[in-house]
Parts: sequence; structure tokens; C-alpha cells
Amino acid sequence: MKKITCIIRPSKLEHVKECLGREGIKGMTVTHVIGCGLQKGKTAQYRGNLYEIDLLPKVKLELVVLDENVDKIIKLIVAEAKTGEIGDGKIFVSPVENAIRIRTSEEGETAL
Amino acid sequence: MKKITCIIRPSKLEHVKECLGREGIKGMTVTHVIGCGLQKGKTAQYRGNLYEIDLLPKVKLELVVLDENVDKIIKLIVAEAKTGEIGDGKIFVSPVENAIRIRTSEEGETAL
Amino acid sequence: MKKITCIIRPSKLEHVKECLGREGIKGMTVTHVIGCGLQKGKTAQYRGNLYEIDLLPKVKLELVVLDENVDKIIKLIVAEAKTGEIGDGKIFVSPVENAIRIRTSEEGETAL
Amino acid sequence: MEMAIDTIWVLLATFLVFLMHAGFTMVETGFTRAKNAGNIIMKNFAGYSSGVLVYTAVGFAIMFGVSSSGVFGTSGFFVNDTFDHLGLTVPTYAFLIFQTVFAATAATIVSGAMAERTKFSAYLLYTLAITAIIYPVVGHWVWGGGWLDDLGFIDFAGSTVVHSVGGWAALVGASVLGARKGKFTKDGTPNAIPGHSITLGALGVFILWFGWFGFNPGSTLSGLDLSIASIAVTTNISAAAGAVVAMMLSSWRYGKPDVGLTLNGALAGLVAITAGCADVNILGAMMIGAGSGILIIFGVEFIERVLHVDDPVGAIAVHGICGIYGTLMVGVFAIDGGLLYGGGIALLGVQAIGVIAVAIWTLTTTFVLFKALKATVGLRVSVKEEEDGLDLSEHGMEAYADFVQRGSEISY
Amino acid sequence: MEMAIDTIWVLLATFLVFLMHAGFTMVETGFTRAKNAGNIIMKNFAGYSSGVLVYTAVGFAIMFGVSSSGVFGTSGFFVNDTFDHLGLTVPTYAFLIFQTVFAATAATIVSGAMAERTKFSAYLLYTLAITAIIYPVVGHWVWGGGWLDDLGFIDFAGSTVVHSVGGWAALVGASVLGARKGKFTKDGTPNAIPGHSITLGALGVFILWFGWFGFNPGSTLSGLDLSIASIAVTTNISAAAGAVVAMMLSSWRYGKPDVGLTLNGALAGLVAITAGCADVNILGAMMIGAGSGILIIFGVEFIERVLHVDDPVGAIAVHGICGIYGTLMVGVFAIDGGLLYGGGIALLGVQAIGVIAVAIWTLTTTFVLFKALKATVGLRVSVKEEEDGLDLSEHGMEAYADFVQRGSEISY
Amino acid sequence: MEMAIDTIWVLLATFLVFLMHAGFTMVETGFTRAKNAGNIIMKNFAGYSSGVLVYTAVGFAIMFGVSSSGVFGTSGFFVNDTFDHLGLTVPTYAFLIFQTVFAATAATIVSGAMAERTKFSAYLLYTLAITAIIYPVVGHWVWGGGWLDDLGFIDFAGSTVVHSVGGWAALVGASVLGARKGKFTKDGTPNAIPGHSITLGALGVFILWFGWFGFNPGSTLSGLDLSIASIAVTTNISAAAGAVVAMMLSSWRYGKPDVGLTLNGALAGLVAITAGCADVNILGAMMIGAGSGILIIFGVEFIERVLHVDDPVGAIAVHGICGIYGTLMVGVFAIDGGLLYGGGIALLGVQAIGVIAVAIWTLTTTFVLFKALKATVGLRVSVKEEEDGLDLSEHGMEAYADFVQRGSEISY
Ligand SMILES: Nc1ncnc2c1ncn2[C@@H]1O[C@H](COP(=O)(O)OP(=O)(O)O)[C@@H](O)[C@H]1O
Ligand SMILES: Nc1ncnc2c1ncn2[C@@H]1O[C@H](COP(=O)(O)OP(=O)(O)O)[C@@H](O)[C@H]1O
Ligand SMILES: Nc1ncnc2c1ncn2[C@@H]1O[C@H](COP(=O)(O)OP(=O)(O)O)[C@@H](O)[C@H]1O
Repeated sequence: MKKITCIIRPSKLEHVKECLGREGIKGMTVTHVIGCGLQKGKTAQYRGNLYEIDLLPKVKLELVVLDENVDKIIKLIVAEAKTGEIGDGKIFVSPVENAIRIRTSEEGETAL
Repeated sequence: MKKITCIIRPSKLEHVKECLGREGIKGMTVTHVIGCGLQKGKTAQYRGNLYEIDLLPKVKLELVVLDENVDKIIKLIVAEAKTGEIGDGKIFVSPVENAIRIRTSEEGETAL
Repeated sequence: MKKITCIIRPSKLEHVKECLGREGIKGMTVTHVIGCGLQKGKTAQYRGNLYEIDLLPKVKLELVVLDENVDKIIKLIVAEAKTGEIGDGKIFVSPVENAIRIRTSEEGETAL
Repeated sequence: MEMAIDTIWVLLATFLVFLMHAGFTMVETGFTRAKNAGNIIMKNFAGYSSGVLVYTAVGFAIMFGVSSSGVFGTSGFFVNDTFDHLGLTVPTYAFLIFQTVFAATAATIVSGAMAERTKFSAYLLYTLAITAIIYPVVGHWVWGGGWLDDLGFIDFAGSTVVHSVGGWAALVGASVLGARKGKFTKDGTPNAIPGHSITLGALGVFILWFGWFGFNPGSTLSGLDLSIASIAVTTNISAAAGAVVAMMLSSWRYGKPDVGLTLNGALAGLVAITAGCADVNILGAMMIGAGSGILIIFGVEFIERVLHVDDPVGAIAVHGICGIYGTLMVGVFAIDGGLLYGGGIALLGVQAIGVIAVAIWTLTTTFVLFKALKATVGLRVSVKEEEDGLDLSEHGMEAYADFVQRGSEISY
Repeated sequence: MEMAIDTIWVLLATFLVFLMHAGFTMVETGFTRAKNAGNIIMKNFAGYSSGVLVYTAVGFAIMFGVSSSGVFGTSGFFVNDTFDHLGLTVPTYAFLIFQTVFAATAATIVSGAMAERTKFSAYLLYTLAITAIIYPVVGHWVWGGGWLDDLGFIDFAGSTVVHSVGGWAALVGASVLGARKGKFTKDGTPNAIPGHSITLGALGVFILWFGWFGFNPGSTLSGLDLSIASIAVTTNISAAAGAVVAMMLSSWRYGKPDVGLTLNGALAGLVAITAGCADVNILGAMMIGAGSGILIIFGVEFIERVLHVDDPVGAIAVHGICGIYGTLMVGVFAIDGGLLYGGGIALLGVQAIGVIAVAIWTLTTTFVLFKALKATVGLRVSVKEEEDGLDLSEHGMEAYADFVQRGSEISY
Repeated sequence: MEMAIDTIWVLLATFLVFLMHAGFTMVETGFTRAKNAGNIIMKNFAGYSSGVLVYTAVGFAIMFGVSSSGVFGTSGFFVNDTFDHLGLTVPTYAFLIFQTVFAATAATIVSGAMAERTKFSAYLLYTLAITAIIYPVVGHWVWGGGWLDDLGFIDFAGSTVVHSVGGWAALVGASVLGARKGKFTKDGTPNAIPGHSITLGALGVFILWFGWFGFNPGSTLSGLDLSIASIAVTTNISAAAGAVVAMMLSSWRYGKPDVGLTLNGALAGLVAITAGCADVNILGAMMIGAGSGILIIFGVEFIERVLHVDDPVGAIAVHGICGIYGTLMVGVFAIDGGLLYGGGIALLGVQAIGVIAVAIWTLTTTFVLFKALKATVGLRVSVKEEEDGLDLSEHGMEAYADFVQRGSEISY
């Protein structure tokens, strides 16, 4: 099992979620985060003082999936979340050793 | 060291936290997330247009713990966070290579 | 590649971010979380009823970095996020197997 | 021209009292959870709107129609009759609209006490009943030439007629309904369930206080009556005293000055002075207000810890307990006839009779009403719906769609 | 002394109407997204402020100056002339400020319909044009001794003069501008884009309702005119009926009583009664309000699903459709001259002429205006700016800096 | 009947001024951080409430009691005397309550400038002192038959008496207190600390503007005085001009039209016109307002960058600087006696004397007061408490329990 963590643009969330759903990937956990990287921040002003908003709103998707699905999902997300502009985000893959479904106590792959 | 990530119902947070505390597990980090899976979303309406709220509020608990405690904690969480209805959530176990306590610069198991 | 997850005090976020930036570490994802551990909670009152706020606001930084940078970054964060008071937070290091930049489909270390 | 002056005064007072509905709405929504915010708005808003229609059609006639032996009015349904027997100095319509916004006030008090778990349809039916009959009957007794009026009962602007009726109904409603999930632990200790916006709650209290300047001084029904000035003063002072005392007492009892209870303290002072605002002096107003500041703290505790009734916004303590208290205090502090001013206990006795009569009437009718609603349409949403929040389950909406929220986590 | 009474009345009505701008601001911001909250505030606030200056300097003269053959006024620019020809019973300044707050109302209606995508500079220019010329010309026709006035057209407080002008301008503006990104799917189905604070939206509606008690009864321009009482009653009842009917209808059509549409229903009732508030009775008011409650539901659907125009707060349906409807209903329900009261269709015909004339004028002028703005300063922000939100792109600010928000995620 | 008309006018004005406290509360809370929202509410709410009690008991007598050689009043403590020497045309109580809500205004100005770091108990003690003595003495000089009144000093509704007193006290308070943690970097550059709800802040400004229609026109103390109409107009125009100019200037200086400063601009215009609202014409009002729009931008910068004083909501610039400016401008723009209308510099000189005298008095007394508070109960919370937020440390509460917040992260 692997965890796929994607940081994407908030405006892409709905679309990516739908596409994943169409591929049968239904389970995921979503967090509203802020992030920085190459993308330039925005200059804001407040009562005459300028300040930098350099942590920009992003959405983090976490999907724990079977090893064999990893590549397919990554391809799909890359295809659907891309705008080509700096700030499109990243995907990280990391190992997961076990998964448990709380409702049924099932363990391992069947728990996904 | 392992990281136990649990996605549970928000209404179970207090209870699970207390039970963990009673077992001596005090350290954890909590995030308000939204998630989808088998659980059906809700249909909402706004000024005559229907829309699907399919990302439902969940709470994510992250606990980094000693290897020997993993099973005990999982059992406890499964027992306490379960309602038996779809949407109870999942637990994921993943490897952690090191931990550092910022306050003291302690490393490894003693940092937990 | 490793993921460095740091839980720090919200008031240290700006400072840590700047110091990392100065070291050339620009990419990170930030989440507003709440956490508990050794730090004591606060007692709040509402209309005559007391209650414990034991999950205190923290900020979670996630940085995926090259293996060789891990130590340097940890040192830096420990130095900059420390106040010496209980509640300074933790740093966890975990493995990451792959990284993909959505914009360019680059994979691996060049994607960071 | 006299009539114009009186009409202007009554109408402006009406507008202020109307705005109190915004105040109630903000207080109730601010002091409850975000997941029920839209529902509370609807209860107040649709409650006011349907109350207006029903009171105009039925309630007004029962309250101010020609009296049937001092118990209820019988003429003027749909305002289709003269109301000459009232001897008004303003057009009937000015009087009608002033009374309409008052009636809606009595109804809306209950929505706070029953917040976060009541079925919307049941609430609307309750509103119709209280605006059409329960409140107008009491109103008739006291202000419509009924038997309490004849006895010499003094309730200038409605501590009893409006507030205690609302308070009693709230008590019955909240009891029959039961507490919110998570409000009490198994051993009966109350938990804190913090409101979602103290700023909106505070704004609501300010608006209510503002509206009360229409409620009390407006109840002279005449701008030529110069006592409007002293009524404004007593009203303001009692509210201030209620707030200050509640602040100090909450600080002493719970360790820190409690914001919610201080805000409630002002409302307590306003409710308490409502009966006697035209009959007491500055000192009396200060005493009455101070007393209400004490009562609100112990009242909230009493409702919650002794009666184990869950009243999210403290409506029962504010409107019920302080309404009764204020009515009785007229017997003590009235310059003319009060105990402290040599009037003996006669007036106090009459005040007590009024309080008790209204209590019996309201408790009985609302008990039957809520039980009937429970048995028919159902009074309470399901546990699942309560957990999800009434916004989603009753209206299919989210009140704060752009903000990340703490799920339904409650603090217990 | 008569003059004092009238002046007090007009001024207090003015103050209430002024507060309507707070109401509009809260409604429009509450029903749109958090990332545009500051921009909407600025549009309303700066729009009001510059409108005041321009109307005082130019608009007032065009509306109430000595008439040039019933089409527009020609004297009194910068209030530098007498307005004796109006035969006012209040000081010119009282009349001026009352008219000023009215004018700003017409202007502000549009900001809701064009919310979340309009350039701030373009919006300000539009405001100047409507306050200086477009609205004052219509006002002159109906209230300034112009040709519609001569025809016997009845628009007591401005269903047509204020609201339909705002509504038509909103329709043109929103059409020329195009829909918000994500509002319609490729096949034209509308998506829901929920507002960020239903509590602020509801507060706004309460404040608007409150302000309408200045708008309608205040339009007598005299406190000695006792019809202020019945005007207050018809106003209140129509709003209540609009809300109740919209609630029931939305519940029947969409499954659950919709909070946003119920709030809109009250506004619909208020707009609709504005023309006839002084000429209909309680029953007429109830009918007019009920009808507007139906119209608002179908109107919102029509604008969105048939015209495919994106109006985030429903301004076109509320002010445009219900404004026209209310104006026509005067021809039906007016006690004196209405179709149902034996007056034949004469009045109805005149009302229709007025509606059509105002429509033609407003559609033409605002079409030219918005096209001109589009061609010069530009009417719409860039896609990127729209995505980031206008707070950031137009004002470099965040409205809710301490809260974690859901990015720019919209529900489609 | 004359008395009735005057009384109605004064009372309604009182109610509007009362509502300004809601406005202040919303502005101050909106422009500061969520973690201090409850505390700011308490400061305003409890400050008003205790101010009412203290002013009624003591302040009113010092302000309007029989004068001791023009310096302070000496009779009527606890309103236990006649105030016949004032020659009022309204009941004493009407005058009392009008003055009470005014007094509380002066006090509350300071809470914004000292927000987010002041001890609650110290703030309350300050409130008592300013309402009981500091403000009433100034009031006596100008409005109570004191020496400035005798000199011919014109401050119609209180640019100096109310606003500059509040402004000076705010300056002293904020200076003695020191800046909020993180407000200035080590080299003294100011950082932005954005407020938590621009919508509530804007609502507050609208409410304040609304209340000002009681503040200024109400200060005639007579509804028979037809200048109430022109006062309403000058008030409105100055506010509008202040907002428009501040918007343009902020846009030019900082790149984009700043929402917070535009809102402040309107308040600046309101404060500035308060002294001369009855003595200038439309053009004068426009000039005064426009000037205040410039002053507010540079004033805020001056306070922050030159004086290095941290005033979270801009109270010192709005009330202090614009209060002084407005008072002086009476000497320039007064139709009767102003420099521009051939009156020479006599009036301007008197105005300057008044401004200076009030400055000396207020600076001295508040300096002693704040130093004394600092030395005894302590003026400032601990660094830890400030970081956690005053809601938690002073009241043990959370203002927005259901929302995920950005911790105490500030933008620097
Ligand atoms: N090294 C990293 N670790 C964790 N998150 C990162 C890292 N680099 C980028 N991110 C996340 O990805 C987002 C987009 O990255 P950015 O460098 O701005 O653009 P791009 O992905 O197009 O190169 C950032 O806002 C941040 O949330
Ligand atoms: N594969 C997954 N990866 C990450 N999170 C998941 C995954 N599957 C489920 N979740 C999380 O668990 C929650 C509950 O899952 P769901 O399938 O609805 O019910 P159940 O756990 O009872 O089967 C989801 O809302 C989501 O947050
Ligand atoms: N075992 C753990 N797993 C995950 N997060 C933890 C763990 N222990 C602590 N934390 C996080 O670190 C924060 C600080 O920890 P705490 O024990 O209070 O202080 P300190 O780090 O100074 O020992 C907690 O609020 C929590 O968010």
C-alpha cells in the first residue's frame, strides 16, 4: 500500500475528485492547506502597510491505494490538475504498512 | 517508530482522545479534514440549485508512537471510534524514521 | 527523499519560514492544526460551565527534501522554533519514495 | 396635530421593536453552533413573518376586540371592525402594527430555548398558536380591558405579558423537547457548548437594547406623554445595572468576567424594568436592574443544574425569571403604591396574582400544545439530523460555506 | 410647528433609508464568497459616498429642478437655487437628503447582480452615471412633475422609479458582464455558488426591512399625513406574505424551505408593495406580497435558467421583476381606481405605460453605458483576478485574515 | 406640545447615539484579531454600562450642575436637584439620557486604540474616571456654561468635547501601554496586523454613520429648530467626502483603494464636521470632509511611523486629529464669523484656545491616570496572555468556537 499525497490548486479539487471517482477511486481525505514554493506570493496592504502573502491556498489530497494503482492515479492527477502555470503543485508517494477500517476492523488491502 | 493516522468522525474526537489519555498516550496532532469514501454525501440546495456535499467533515489524528504500542492503540481506537455505520473512518500505519523534540533537541524514541 | 514534518508554535511560523527561505528551502506545505502532549491545556468558561481546551493551536510544516538536506534543516528548525517552554513541538522524519511536479510531470529529486 | 405626534411616536417605536427581531436572531444564532445558524435564522424570520399574518387576522381581535367578560376579545377579526371601544389617540393601524411587532416578540423568545434540535415545521405551528391565541389572551387580560387590568395589575410594557409568557413557553418547550445531545453527561453535569460567534451575539444584544427604547417608551402610545423621557432613563439604567452586576458576579463565581452572561445581564435588566419602567425612579431602576443581574447568574444555573433543562441562550432565565421578578418589583418600587414608598402590600399582591394567573394559563396551554405537536408532526429532529446540524437536515444548506469548520465537535 | 413635525418625520425616514445601505451591503456580501467580501463592501460604501456628492451636485437638479417639458429638470445644480416650485412643506435640505439616500439606493442594487467579477473602477463610474442622470431623469418623470406624473401614474415610493431602474440596470450589467467563472456548466446548467455568511445576509434583510419603514411611510414627506400608519401596515404585511409564500413554494419545489429564497421573498414583498403602499388595503397588501413570493422563486429560475444571466444575490428578480409587478398591481388593487375596486383598466394601462417607458429609458442608457465602460476602462477583472478573489486583486486585502478558508473551491 | 416635539426629537437622537456603541464595538472588533474579539466586546459593553451608572451619579452633575466659576458643576449629583438653571425645553431626563450616551461615546473611543493588550480591569477603571470627571469637566467648559462657552468657542456637537478628548486619551493610553507584540520590527517599521472581519468592521462604520444622524442633528436639543435638516445634510456630505478622498488618496499612495482607510475616511469626515455642522454650508461641509480624508491617511501614518504609537483601529487619527481639525475649521468655514466669510481670525483664535485648553487638560489627567493604573493594578497583560489572546486570558472564552483559525499567526 502507498499513500499518494497531492498538493493541488483549490479550483481543481472538484474536477480531480470526479475523475478519480470515475476510475473507481472513491476514498480520500482532503485538507485545506497553504503552501509556498516557486510560485510568487501576493502583496497585500492593510491600512497603509504592505505585507507579503506568500503562503497561498492549496488543497491536499491524501489517498491510500494499492501499489498497483499508484502509477495510474498519478498519471490521472497530473493530467487533470495541471494548468501549466507555476503553482500547480506536487505529488508525493510514501509507504503505508497497514490500513484498518474502523467500522469492520478489516485490515490490510481489503480495508481500503 | 510508527505514525498512526486515523480518520474518525468529529463527534468521536473527544472520546477517543480521553481514552488514549487514560492509556498514557498523550501526544497527538489533530486536523479538521473532509473526506469521502463509501459514505454517501448529502444533497444541499442553494437558491434553487441542488448540489452534492460529498466531502464530509472528519477529524484526522496523527500519533507517532513506539512500535510496540501500535497494536494496542489501534485496538483502542477501533473500539472507541466505531459506530458500525458507514463512514467510521480508517487507520493507516506508516514508518517514521526519526523524531526530534524541538524544546530539548532530544532525538528518537525519547523525543515522543 | 524524506518528508520532514514539524509541529511548531503558530507564532514561530513566519520566522521559521524566512530562515528556511534564506537557506534556499522554499517549498513547503503548511496546515493549521491543534495538538496535545505534555503542554497543559487552558480552562475556559462558557455561561458558567468550565471546560478544558486541551487541543492547542499549532502549525504543521511539511517539507519533502533531499536526504542530504535533512540534518541541516532539522538543526535549523530546532534552532529557530525553540522557546524552551513546553509545547515547542516535534519534528518527524519519514520516507518518501517518489515526488512528481504536476506542472511538468518531472519525477524524483528534480521535482522538489 | 396631537394625533400626528402620537402616531409618529408609535410608529417609530414600532420600527425599533421590529428591529428587535434582528437582535433576537443575532443573539440566538451567535450563542449556538454554526451548523444550526441557518435554521435559527429561519425560525426567527419565518416565525416573525407568519406571526404577522396570523396576529393581524386573529390575534389582534382576541387581544383587543370587544371583551367577552374580561377573558378574551371577540370582534375585529381581520381588522374588519372598528376598535373605537379602545379610545385610541392614534389610528387603529398604528396601534395594530405596534401590537403586531410586540406579539411576534413573545413568540420568538422560545426559539432560542429550543434551538439546535427542534423540527422546523413543529416550530412554525407553535408560532401560529402562540401568536393567534396564547399570547393574545394574556394580552387581553392586562392591556385589552380584561380582568387583570380591572384588578389594577401593572405591567407597563410587558414583563409579564410578553416576556414571562415567552419564558414559560420556553420552559415547557425545552423540557418537553429534552436537552441537546451532549449537553449533559450521564451524571447530569452540564457541559459547555460554546456559541459560534460572540460578535454576532453581542451585536444582537446591542440591537435588542436599542429596540427596547421603542418597546418601553413606545408603550405610552403617545409622544405627548412626557414620561417617555423618564421611561427611557429607567430602561437604560436597569440594563446597565444588570450588565455590571452580572459581570461582577460571574467574575466572582467563575473566576473571570463572563462575556455571555454579562450580555445576558443587560437583557435581564431590560426585561425586569419593562413592567415598572413608567412607575419607578432612577434608584428603583438601578435596584431592579442590579437584582436582575444577580438573578440571571443563579437563574441560568438553576435551570441547567437543578431543573436539568437545556436552554442554549438563557431565554428562560432572561425572559421568564426576570420577567416575573420585574413584575413583582413594581409592587416594591412603584413610586405610587409600591411597598417601599408606603403603598403597603396591596399592589404586590395584585402583581403576584397576575404573575400566577399568566403562569397557569401559559404553562397549561403550551404544555398541551407541545405534547400535541410531539404526538403528531413530531417535535424533535432525529439524532443523526441533530449531529449533522439542522442547516443541512432541515434546509439542505451550509451557513458558512467558505470556512473550514470544526466538524460537529463539541466540547465535552 | 407643522413644518417641524414634517421635518422630523422626513429626517427620521431618511436615517432609516440610509441604514438600508448597511442592509444591502450585508445581504450582498453574505450571499457571495468570502474572497470578495471586502470588494463588495467597497462597492457599496464608496458607491454611496460618491453617489451622495454627485446627486447633490447634479442629480437633484435634474430630478427636481424646473422642468424642461416634463423630461428633466434644469435648475438648482449644486443646490444653488430655490426649489419653491415644488411647494414643499419641509426645508429644501430635508427634502434633499431624503432624495439623496433614495438615489443611492437605486445605484446600489446593481452591485449585487454584478458582484464577484466587476472592476472596481468601472463600477464607480457606473455609479456616477446612474446617480447623476439615469435615475434622476426617471425620478423627474414620476415625482418631479414630469410627464408620467401628469398621466396619473402611481408609484408612491418607487417600485418603478427606484427598484425597477435598479433591476433593469442590473439585468443589463450582469448580461454585458457575463457569468462568474463556474456558474454555468458547459451545457448551461447553473451551479450553486453558496454565499459565505447566511447570518450576515439575514441581518442585512432585517436591516432592509427596517429601513423600508422609512422608505415607504417616509415617502408621504409629511408626518401629519396619518396614512403613514396604514402604509407601515401594508408594507409589513406584504413583506411577511412574500416571505411565507416563498418559503412554502421553495419547500415544495426544492424539497426543503430555502433560507436564501425566503429572505429574498420578504424583499420581494417589500419591493412589490412600494408602489402601492398608500393605495391598497391590508388584503391587497397580502395579495401583492403573496404574488411576489411566487414571482421571486420563478423569477430567480427564469433569470438563471432561461436568460442564463448570473445574478449572485437575485437583485434582478427582487428589484426588477417585483418592481414591475408591484407597479402593475397598483392598477389592480388600488382602492381608488384599481381594477378590482371597479376602476376599470385605465389605471392599469397608465401603470403599464410607465413601466414600459422606464424600461426603455433604463435599458437603453445602461446598455450604452456598460458597453462604453467595457470598451474603455474595461468592465471585468481577469480570470486570474476572479479566481484569487477581488479582495486581493482589487484592494490587496483579506477580509477574514484569522480564519482558515476553503481556498477558492466552488461547488460544481 | 412644543415640549413633546423637542422631547421626541431628543429621545430619538439619543437612541441613535446609543446604537453608535454597537458601531464602535463592531469597528473595533472587526479591525482586530479574532483571539481578542470577546474582550473588545466586553470593553465596549461593560464600559458603556458602567459609564451610564457613573455618569448619571457623578458626571452629569459635574458637567451641568451649577457652575463653580466656569470650571465645573457642583450640584445635582445622582440627579438629585433641579437643573432649572439650564433653561431646558425638554424634561431633565431627556437631556440626561442624551448626555449620558454622549459621555459613553467619549470613553469608548479609547478602547480601540488600546485594543489587544490592555488589562480588562484597568480599562474599566479608566472608563469610570473619564466618565465621572475628565470628560464632564471639558463638557462643562463648553456646553455647561463654562469659560470656553463664554469665550464664544463653537463646538456644536463635540468634535472637541467628545472626539478630541477621546483622541487625546487614546494617544496617552496607547503610548503608555506600548505597541502590540509584533507591531513594529526592531528597526521601527510597522507591520500589518490585519483585522479579523472586515464585514463586521464595515457594518460598524455604517451603524456609526447612522448614529451620527442622532449625534449632530440631535444636538440642537430641539426638533422645532429647523436647522436639523441642514445639519443632517452637512453631516452626510462631509462623511461622503471624507470617504471618497481617503479612497482616492490611499489608492494613489499604496497602489490600491484601501478598504479600511476608506471606512476610516468616512468616520474622519463625521468627526470633523461635528463641531461646525450647524454653522457651515454644503460647500464648507464638502471641504471639511475632503480635508479630513487627507488627514486620516497622513494621520495614521504619522501616528504609526513618526510617533511609533500602535493604534489598531486608527482612533487617534480619526477622533483626535480630525476632531481638532474640525474644530479649527469652524473658524474658517463658519458662515457667521468664519475666516472665509469675512469674519477675520477672531473665531479661529477662540477655536484654537479651546483646542489647546482641552488638550492640556486631557493629556495631563489621562497621563496621570494611566501611569497610576500602570503602577497599581497594571495596565498591560503579560506577553503570554497577549499571545494566547485576551479572550482566553481575560475571559476564558473563545469567540468563534466552531471555526478553524490561523492560531496566533500574525503577518510579519
Ligand atoms: N518540497 C516541498 N515539500 C512540501 N510541499 C511542497 C514542496 N514544494 C512545493 N510544495 C507544495 O506545492 C505547492 C506548489 O509548488 P510551487 O513550487 O509553487 O509550484 P510548482 O509545483 O508548479 O513547481 C506549494 O504551494 C506547496 O504547497
Ligand atoms: N483510501 C483512502 N485514503 C485516504 N482516506 C480514506 C480512504 N478511504 C477512506 N478514507 C477516509 O475515511 C473516511 C471514511 O471512509 P468511508 O469509506 O466513507 O467509510 P468506512 O470507513 O466506514 O468504510 C473518508 O471520509 C475518508 O476521509
Ligand atoms: N507523539 C506525537 N505524535 C504526534 N504529534 C505529537 C506527538 N507528541 C507531540 N505532538 C505534537 O507536538 C505538540 C507539542 O508537544 P508537547 O508534548 O506539548 O510539548 P513538547 O514538544 O515541548 O514536549 C503537540 O501539541 C502535538 O501537536
